[in-house]
Amino acid sequence: MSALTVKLKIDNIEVEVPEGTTILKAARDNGIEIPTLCSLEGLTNYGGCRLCLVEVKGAPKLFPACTTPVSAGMEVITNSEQLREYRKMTIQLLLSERTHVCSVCVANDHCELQSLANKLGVDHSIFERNWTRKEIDSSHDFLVIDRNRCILCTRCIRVCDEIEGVHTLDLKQRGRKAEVIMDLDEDWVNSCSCTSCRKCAKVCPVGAIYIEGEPITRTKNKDVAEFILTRRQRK
Amino acid sequence: MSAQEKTRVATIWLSGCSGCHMSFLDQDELILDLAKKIQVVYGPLVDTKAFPENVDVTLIEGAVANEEQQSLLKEARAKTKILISLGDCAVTGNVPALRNAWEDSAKLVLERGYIENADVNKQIPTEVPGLLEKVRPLHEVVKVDYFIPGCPPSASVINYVLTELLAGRTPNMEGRSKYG
Amino acid sequence: MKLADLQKIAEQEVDFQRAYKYRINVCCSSGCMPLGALKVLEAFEKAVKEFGVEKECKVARTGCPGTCSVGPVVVVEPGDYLYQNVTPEKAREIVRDHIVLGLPAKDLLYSNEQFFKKQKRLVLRNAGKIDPYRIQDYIAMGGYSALVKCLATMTPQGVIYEVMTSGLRGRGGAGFPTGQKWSLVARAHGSPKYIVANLDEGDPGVFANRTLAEADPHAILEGMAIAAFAVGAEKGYIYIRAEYPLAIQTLQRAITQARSMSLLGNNILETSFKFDVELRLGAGAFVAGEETAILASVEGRRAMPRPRPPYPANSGLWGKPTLIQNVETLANIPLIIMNGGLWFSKIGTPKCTGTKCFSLTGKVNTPGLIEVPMGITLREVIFDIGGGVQKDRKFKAVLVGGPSGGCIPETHIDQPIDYESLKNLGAIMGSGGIVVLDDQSCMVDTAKFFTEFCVDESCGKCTPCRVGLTKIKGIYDAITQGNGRMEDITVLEKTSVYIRDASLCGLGQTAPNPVLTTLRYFKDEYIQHIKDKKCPAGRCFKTKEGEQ
Amino acid sequence: MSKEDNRRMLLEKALKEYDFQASALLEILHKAQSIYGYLSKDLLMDIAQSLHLPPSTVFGVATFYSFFNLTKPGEHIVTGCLGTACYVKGSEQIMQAIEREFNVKRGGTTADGKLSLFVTRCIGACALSPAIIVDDEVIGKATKEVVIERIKQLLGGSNQ
Repeated sequence: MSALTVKLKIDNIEVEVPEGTTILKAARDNGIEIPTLCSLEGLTNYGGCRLCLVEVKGAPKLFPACTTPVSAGMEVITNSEQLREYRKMTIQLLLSERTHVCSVCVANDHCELQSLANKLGVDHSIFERNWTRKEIDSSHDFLVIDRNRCILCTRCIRVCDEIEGVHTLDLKQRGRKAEVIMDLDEDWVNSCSCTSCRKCAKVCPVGAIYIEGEPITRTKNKDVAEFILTRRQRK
Repeated sequence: MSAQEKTRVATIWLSGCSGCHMSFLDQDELILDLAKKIQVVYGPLVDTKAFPENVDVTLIEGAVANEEQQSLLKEARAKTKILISLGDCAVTGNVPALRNAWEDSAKLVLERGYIENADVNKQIPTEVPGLLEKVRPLHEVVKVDYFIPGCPPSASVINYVLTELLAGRTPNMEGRSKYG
Repeated sequence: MKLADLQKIAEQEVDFQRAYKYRINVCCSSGCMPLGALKVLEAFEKAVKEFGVEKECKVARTGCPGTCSVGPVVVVEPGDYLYQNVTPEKAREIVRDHIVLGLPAKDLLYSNEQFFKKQKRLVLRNAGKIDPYRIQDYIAMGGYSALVKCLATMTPQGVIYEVMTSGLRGRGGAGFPTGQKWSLVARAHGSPKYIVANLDEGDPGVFANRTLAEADPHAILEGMAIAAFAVGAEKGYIYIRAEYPLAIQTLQRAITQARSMSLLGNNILETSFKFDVELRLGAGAFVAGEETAILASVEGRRAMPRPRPPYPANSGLWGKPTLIQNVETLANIPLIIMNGGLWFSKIGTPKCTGTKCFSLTGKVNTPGLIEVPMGITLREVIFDIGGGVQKDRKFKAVLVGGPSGGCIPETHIDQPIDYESLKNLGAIMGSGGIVVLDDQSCMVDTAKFFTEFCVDESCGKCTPCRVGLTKIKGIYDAITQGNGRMEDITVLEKTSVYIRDASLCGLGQTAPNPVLTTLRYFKDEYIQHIKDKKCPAGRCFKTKEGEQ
Repeated sequence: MSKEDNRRMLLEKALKEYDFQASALLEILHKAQSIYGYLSKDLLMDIAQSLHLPPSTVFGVATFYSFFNLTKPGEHIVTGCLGTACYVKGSEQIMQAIEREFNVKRGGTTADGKLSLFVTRCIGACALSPAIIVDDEVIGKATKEVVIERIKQLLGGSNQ
């Protein structure tokens, strides 16, 4: 493809990327890491978690790197003092929204939220934790959802709709009451549309959806969406 | 170095599994260096009965779950220069705080422990410290200066934090803290 | 229908109306209906017959003149005599004294002259004067002639030029220049193009758009049609709250009438211009007023905003260029076309032209719907138009801009109202809610109330708004129950600034305004709550059961 | 024709009016709620199939908007406005009084199914604040005495 390219600066490094590329991709392709949670290569971008917020010189507001396309001459800052502070706040809020206890979580050591907390130096939360007690749905043969650990990134919903193509999963309610549901808020075993494809468990960044009896190292393969999408497009 | 010149360190074990203390002891040969610079003046590792005055550093493991722990924590805060939350229970509440998800959890826990699951003598004891309605991490009760998360925190991180503090530097937890 | 036909209708209607010496306008909008407006209307119709004056006195069902606190209200023309608290019995009296004897019933007249003196009614030009169910009434007042002017004598670029010259800015809150927006949509690639008129007035305490739709629906439709002509759109949606049944019904009738007179549909006024309008009902979600959320809702989805870019002007409904405009903005358009952008630009202030409708409520003597020129001060609005604080209590603060507005203390109410000065004070224009608080209101409780509102209305998509606001609410609960800590003030500040900067959409970005402004202007009250466990207004620290 | 058939026909008519377009989901839900009184799971599944939408999407939309009821409401419905103007004028106190008097929580229905109590954020009757809606009748400048009296009248009426 002979697509047009754009020149811009990310953290003072001059980069050149195809037109329409997102800031996130432009940065990653040039070895600049921006933390993300809801974004996943191969799925449409959501822009919800706000971890990938970056500064653009001359703009009064912050932009999510995952959804904002680059433009010529743009000067992006990905790692200012303020951004680091805001990312810590975001992680603290997610950690204190529901019951996140790493030591007893199935995803311990394989959790993106946990690893980001560690990486960003979130050594405690200024917010009082909200200890939730939502029913765990283990009715399915091997898929389990523990909504106490869900961070509402909607990766599972998007992979179910965009890659598997059944849209079993969606969100119910809104705001802090929002939950991931199957069909008409059924127990998983009663979902008429679920194909038990396991993709939701594979893309879940935390321990909210997992596979009973399977080692977590095998389940948490978040490249699955990109892999399948690439295969499909090649076809 | 005489005992007077050594940094006075205390450790406290609140609601936790003692794993953090184990990890503290697990510093291998590094603890020998540390031992030259510090004197442990209070804690499960030593015999002192009352929390002493003029403590330089206090490491506290565990969450605050009952009245006795709450008052000990407050006392320690008042008598310590630098107070450190050691481990996930102290930093987040962790497993001991899981009961917070229930309303009236103190009562439920006691009933579960002393009545439902007891074989004989089913009664809730009265001579032990009363449980708090909510189990809290330390910093929700007193001001905490440094946090070392982990379940348990690794010996090397504990050593890093203490070494930095002894050298008069501020530890940087970015990339070092580790929940779970 | 052609231009000549329109003029003929207007002339006929004017003649028809001139045949009457008097006209009694009975407000039948949502404000007066619960107070028995329909019975009053009936009573007037009966009374004019009883006194045999039905040939010289027309009784009309109209929209709202704005004085909702003293409804049912009735206006007798000529002379604009406004009667307040009219009952069926009083209706008979009014007909007897005013119409038959020619002596206005003085003791029944509305007393606050100030209420109208400082107002300037452009958007609400016809409110309370015409029958919203009759398109002829609107045409007789010059309605749809602006559309005719556009189609007959102007190019789309010419229309946009006039709107740009007028300096009109979006009345939905942020104040984006309307002309600029139109030109973006006009230049955007893709077809068909859409228009969405925003009537999802979700701000509690605001009812300007509803009043407009109930009183003068065709002004909205005409504005939409002109906008469609300017940007090249073929289809428009009016997104309206389901909580406004009367406005929905009024608009639906208006659309049907406009279609039947070929003012909407294919070949409008016998030109090749085609444009049609459909209603879309909201369903109780404040966030749906946000411009990307409204698109999701019109498409039948959860009203969750999405990041911009892409902007709706390029990629809106079903990915097509879409113009989203508040109905108040649209209702200004016919006037700008008829009188020229230059005329409009001289009203208000140079940077902030025109007028703004405000819903004036709370502890003020004469609440109601008002329209004032931009640049008027809050003091004039509260003390002149609103007649001051109820029961002569002490003024404490005024909340401007709805649940995500700001609490402004007395020291700052002499600033002229425009988008920028309100922003500097920590408030927003929002959809124009002004709530007056007296010394019985607790500022901590007020900020808590708004935070609760935003927590309930957050869509849940982004972390700062969904979780951050919930945490702020938790801190308020602690403070108002006597469990506050001094550190809480810092956490409130820090978290609010973070939510403002990091949230995805306008709801989250403005939701901390009440927190930040009360912390800025009323910090003492927070300290009193935390340190002394005292609420100066006596609203907090109550047990669940007891009221006092 | 039974009542049930009649309702389904009305819904079918609405579906046809909107040409079975997925984008008309909100309109259809409004229609369905006005025909059936509330949105049962069966009804939502029916709508999902008619509009060719995933059931989870329909459920997600129906629960996102607070206007839709997924449970059967009581015979009489009281809705309190907790908009700013009404709150400032004390509607919260009236709501609490209703909750106490009739032993019902907001969002819920009394045990006998006679009375449901809902909350709305502004009906735009701010100049009449506080406003409480009792079965489609807006009581403006309400006091708890007047409202409770009115509800008692209604409840008494339905017994006879």
